[in-house]
Amino acid sequence: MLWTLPFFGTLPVQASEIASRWDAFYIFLVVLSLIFFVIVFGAMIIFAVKYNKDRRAKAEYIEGNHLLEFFWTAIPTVIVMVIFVWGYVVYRDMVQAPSDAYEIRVIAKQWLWQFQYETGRSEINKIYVPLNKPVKLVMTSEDVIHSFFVPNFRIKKDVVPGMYSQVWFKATVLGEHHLFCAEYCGTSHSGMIGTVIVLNDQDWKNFLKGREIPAAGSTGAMGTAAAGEVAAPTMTMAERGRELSKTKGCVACHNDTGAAGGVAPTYKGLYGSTVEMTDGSKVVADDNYIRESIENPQAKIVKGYNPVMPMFKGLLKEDEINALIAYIKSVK
Amino acid sequence: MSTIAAAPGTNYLNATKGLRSWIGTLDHKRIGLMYLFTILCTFLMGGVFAIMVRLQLGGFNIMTADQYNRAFTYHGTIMVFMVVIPMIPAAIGNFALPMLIGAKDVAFPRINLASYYIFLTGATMAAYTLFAKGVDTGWTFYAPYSIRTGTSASWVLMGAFIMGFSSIFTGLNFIVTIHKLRAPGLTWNRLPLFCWALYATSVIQVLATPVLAITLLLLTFERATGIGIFDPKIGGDPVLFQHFFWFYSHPAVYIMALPAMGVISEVIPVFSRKPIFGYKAIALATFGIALVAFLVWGHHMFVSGQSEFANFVFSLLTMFVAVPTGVKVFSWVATLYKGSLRFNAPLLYAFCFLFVFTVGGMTGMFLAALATDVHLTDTYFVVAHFHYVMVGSTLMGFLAALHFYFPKMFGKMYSECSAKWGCFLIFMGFNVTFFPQFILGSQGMPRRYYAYVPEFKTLNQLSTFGSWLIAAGFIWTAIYLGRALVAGAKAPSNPWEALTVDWQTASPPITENFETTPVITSGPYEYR
Amino acid sequence: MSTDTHTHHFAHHFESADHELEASKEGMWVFLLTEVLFFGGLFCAYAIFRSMYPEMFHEAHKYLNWKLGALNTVILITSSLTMAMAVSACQKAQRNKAIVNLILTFLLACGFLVVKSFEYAHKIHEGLLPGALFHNHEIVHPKAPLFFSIYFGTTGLHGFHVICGMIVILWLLFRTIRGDFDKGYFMPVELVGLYWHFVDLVWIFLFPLLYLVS
Amino acid sequence: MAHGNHNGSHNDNRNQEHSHVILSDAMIWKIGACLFVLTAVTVGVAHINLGWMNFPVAMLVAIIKGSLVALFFMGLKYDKKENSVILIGSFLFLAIFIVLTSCDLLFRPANVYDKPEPFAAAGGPPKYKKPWTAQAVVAAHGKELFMQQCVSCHGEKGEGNGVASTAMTRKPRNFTSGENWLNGRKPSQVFHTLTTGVNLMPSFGSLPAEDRWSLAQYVLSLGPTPPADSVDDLKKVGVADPTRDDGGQPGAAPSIPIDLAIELLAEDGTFKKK
Repeated sequence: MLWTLPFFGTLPVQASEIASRWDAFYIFLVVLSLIFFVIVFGAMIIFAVKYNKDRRAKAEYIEGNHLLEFFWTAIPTVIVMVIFVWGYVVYRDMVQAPSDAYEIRVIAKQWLWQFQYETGRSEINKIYVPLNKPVKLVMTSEDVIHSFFVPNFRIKKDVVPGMYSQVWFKATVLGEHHLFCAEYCGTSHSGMIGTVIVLNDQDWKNFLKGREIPAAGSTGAMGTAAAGEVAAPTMTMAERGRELSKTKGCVACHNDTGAAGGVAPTYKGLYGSTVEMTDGSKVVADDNYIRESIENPQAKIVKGYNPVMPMFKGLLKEDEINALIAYIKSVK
Repeated sequence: MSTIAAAPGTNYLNATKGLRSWIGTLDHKRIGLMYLFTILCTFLMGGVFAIMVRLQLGGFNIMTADQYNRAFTYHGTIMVFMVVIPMIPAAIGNFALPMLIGAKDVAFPRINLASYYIFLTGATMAAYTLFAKGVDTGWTFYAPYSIRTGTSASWVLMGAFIMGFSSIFTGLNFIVTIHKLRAPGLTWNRLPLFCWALYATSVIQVLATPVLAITLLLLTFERATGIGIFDPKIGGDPVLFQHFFWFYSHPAVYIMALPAMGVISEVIPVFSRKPIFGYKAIALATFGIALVAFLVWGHHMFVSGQSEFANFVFSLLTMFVAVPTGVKVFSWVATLYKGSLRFNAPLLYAFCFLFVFTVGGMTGMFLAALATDVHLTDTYFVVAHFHYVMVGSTLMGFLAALHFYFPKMFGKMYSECSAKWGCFLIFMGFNVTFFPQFILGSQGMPRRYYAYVPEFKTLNQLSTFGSWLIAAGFIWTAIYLGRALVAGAKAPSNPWEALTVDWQTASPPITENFETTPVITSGPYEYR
Repeated sequence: MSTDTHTHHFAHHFESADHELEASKEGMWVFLLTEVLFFGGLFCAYAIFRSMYPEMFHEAHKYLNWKLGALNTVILITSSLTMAMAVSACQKAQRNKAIVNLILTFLLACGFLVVKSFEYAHKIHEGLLPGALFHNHEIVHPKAPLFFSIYFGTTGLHGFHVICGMIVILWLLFRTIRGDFDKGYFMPVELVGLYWHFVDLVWIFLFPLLYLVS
Repeated sequence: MAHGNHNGSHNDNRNQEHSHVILSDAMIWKIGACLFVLTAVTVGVAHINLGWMNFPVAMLVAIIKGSLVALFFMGLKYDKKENSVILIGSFLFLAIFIVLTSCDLLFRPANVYDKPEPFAAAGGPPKYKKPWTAQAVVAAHGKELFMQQCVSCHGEKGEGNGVASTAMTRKPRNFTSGENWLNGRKPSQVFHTLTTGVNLMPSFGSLPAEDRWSLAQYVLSLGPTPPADSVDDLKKVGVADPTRDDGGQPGAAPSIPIDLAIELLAEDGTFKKK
């Protein structure tokens, strides 16, 4: 019977801490199904042979049996409760990330994965993670719903626009693992495949330092020029923010020189300062305030200015807003 | 009108002649046949798309990614909204229900006819998109993709919206029919289980379908003007759409499954010459399932960003679906015990049903349990599971019903031997097609993939091979049933020696079903 | 078939005109059940978003004119009253009274729509529109468009039901004038009555939910 | 739903001599009066502040009004019970719908809609010196990025015939021909297009500058040799000083976390730990 197949490598590699517990539960369910299936279909076959009309001209008149009915109502009820509890217990550990988990930002869009690290490094379709360290992903989408699915880790979580969903795992096997988009997202849905690359301690350290990882696999080769080169400066978040403030036309109204009398408030010394609004309320200019003022400028109007700024909600990408905020922060 | 002119040899098929006597008919049997014919056509369309999808995945590179996305969308949409949902209630149910309760017709014949034309309109609107930009949203229409897509999704949305009303009116009609038109002496405890099933189905139809209607309406407005309830860009919540959608679409699974279960509950006693085991338990379980159907939709959304609390609640509630379902399966098997089984086509299909449905049901537990669902959802495991449940139960049930009522419908017998071969082909083909998909899913192959990583090749090819067996099976069935229509032997009024009242009249029956209103004096399964 | 003027000849599969009336009424009730769930989707969205953004609902509802809402409530209740009159008049075979009340009901329905159109015109002028169409600068809450999506969704759907109701009322009026109804046969009047009262019922809930958020 | 409530034999649902209760005008007026009064109450209550009580009270009044309409105007009081069951059933299932949906939306973690604090850290190291100058490795990197980012529209060979292009009203640029490029074919101009986007093409400003340069180089390598950039051209796109490896970005000092910086310095021996 094909039902025994799950025992012979029909499940993917166990490459995360949870995988072995997951497989145990899965195989329990398979065995359970198998038993139930044998009972039901075995009985059918036996009856079919034993009681067909050639062997047995007259059927016996049986309308039911309450004891039997009670048992085959009660026993399944108990079994499904067991299944539920076991399933829930494993699930809880699958979703509750330990507090010391290393955080990586994930931005999904048609049809690629972008991974942002705290070092400012940004990777496309390749997510490098450390071995045996819990990793937490904070994920959002720029267009439609995607789903972050790593079969070898037994984890999956939808990546929803307008939401920041989380998933965590602790990788236990070095090397590359498939990353699939599991929520239909259009033309290249099946092309939205990435690679999870699990690195050992040394490689992970180097990665954080911005070195190329020789072990990064076939698609990972970046040419020789950079390999093993010591980190040198490049465009920082703040710099990108400055670029954006030009390309997105912010500079037309906002200046970073502190010169007064502009159409809109200056960036100089804005971050962290207390700003008074037209309605007299006072607000501390923190990340949230700046983000709000970019996405929905009408929400809070600074005293002495008119509500003329257009809404940038949807016009800016997630990491563009990051960059702008970093830029405004940098203008002291 | 109220008196019956029964000239010998006249029946509902030849009582009046000409196309106009059909397109304007108020006779539930003719409307049933019109549904049957229409649904067989849509089924053919859906089948062709299925074969295309399988060919692509079998390694024959026959289409582009966009064409593939359209293909599986049409396969899903057609099969769900135009085939599996109306298949048994609207086609078989329309034909059989009034006769099963000894009535002359359904309560509202005009509404019945109207609902057929509503269905036709909706189906036409959806089919129109084949010649326009097509539609590539998948049958689930998830926002915000369905809002963004440049294809002619709005047409399909409106088509499904309209077909929804057809479904509502059928349900409304059946409920009132069962309440008000039962023959003298047909008390609730004497009601055949097929009627109970159709009754429960109708209740689901009238309760759930309106929510689908408003959902699709809102989504259409979302596309047209951006009403912003589902679109995150305008402050809406895309996961809310999934709640709206599954509040209908999960119960819809039982709109598909319950009538099939009803058919099986009719067929098994008749062909094992025995009363059904635990009549009350089965009737109760039918309504149990119908009720629980409304409490579990969230199990489609365990990884969608739904709150963990909701996951807990929905997983817990989902578990209880298993109990009444189990009761039914056990009762059917127990009915065979010490019977005198006659292995005609309907019973064979009933056996196929039990096999396939059991597999489908058990794999349902994998998806109801939270942990396993996380890995398995949105993979081929789900695809295999719902094909086992929908195709397995509904299609096998439909084929059982078709072979059961064929003599009553057309007054002709089909070749038993050919029927057995057809059954064998379809059953084997079905399992060869879909069982490998359980394994593919466990290995992590996501659904709706146009191309896949090499690991999955072999099993996909096996699955594709199976799809050809199914196709062969259906072509074979079409041939021998077609032959029976023209050259089949004349059917006696009660070829299966059934006790239900629908068999106590001529085959095919007269327009008013019965010469005189029958009076029921005993239960439906008292095979003493 | 019977030709007695006081008993309408009912469809052949029913036992009696009463039997048919009972069945039709139940059919109507099942239809109204589907209507409840049809509106239900919007009520669900309302419940969800109101509990998520109570302050937004409170702010946004101030832009609705509760006086006009109350006026419409009174109008609809009155129309419900006249409809009830019309039904009982039909049952008592008082043809003229029935006609007068049906006409009143129709006129009140028109009144309802006139008031509504004033409200809509004002909202459109203010840019208080659903979702993407929203362009009003007084309301600062970014989620405010949701409220107007729900406002236009619910009232629009309800308005559509009012218009359908007016059409069938006209049809009833025509049949009453033609003298189709008598003590033995008034099923259509009763069914339309049920429908019209349902439309009133929906509004009775919409009014406090939309206009009187506190 | 309703089946339990009319378990009678069929004689209950046929031939019954069913007497119609006809509402008297007085009755209708009474009910109408109640409804008007209750409407006044609704409005009145809404304008007194009862704190959290307001909503329940308003709903209570509405329910009373509704019941009056249903019981008398709609005749449920005198009608067969199954019709009442149908109406109540509809509200019951509506309640199920709303409550279970709330179990999700009202129980989500509070931070799920809040944008997490942006990482305020440095960008990674540069992969190339002077990425705006033609270099094989840069173009190679560009090709790799192209295969990830651009093929879906511009196609494998950059002929503007990618899978996604089929659905597009305005076809993507065919890079193999040098004809009529909207923003010109200088590297800086292509870089600019990548940064800002054009027509249906989104902005790729989210990519690091050097990735955009790499893409520009690869894309141009597909067609005839492009015109060269002047210093001013490069200035326009933010390369202040083309002679410097990093383009002489103002304030190009590393702003990476201090501990990491120290570690780096230690690694390449700039300062020795004693």
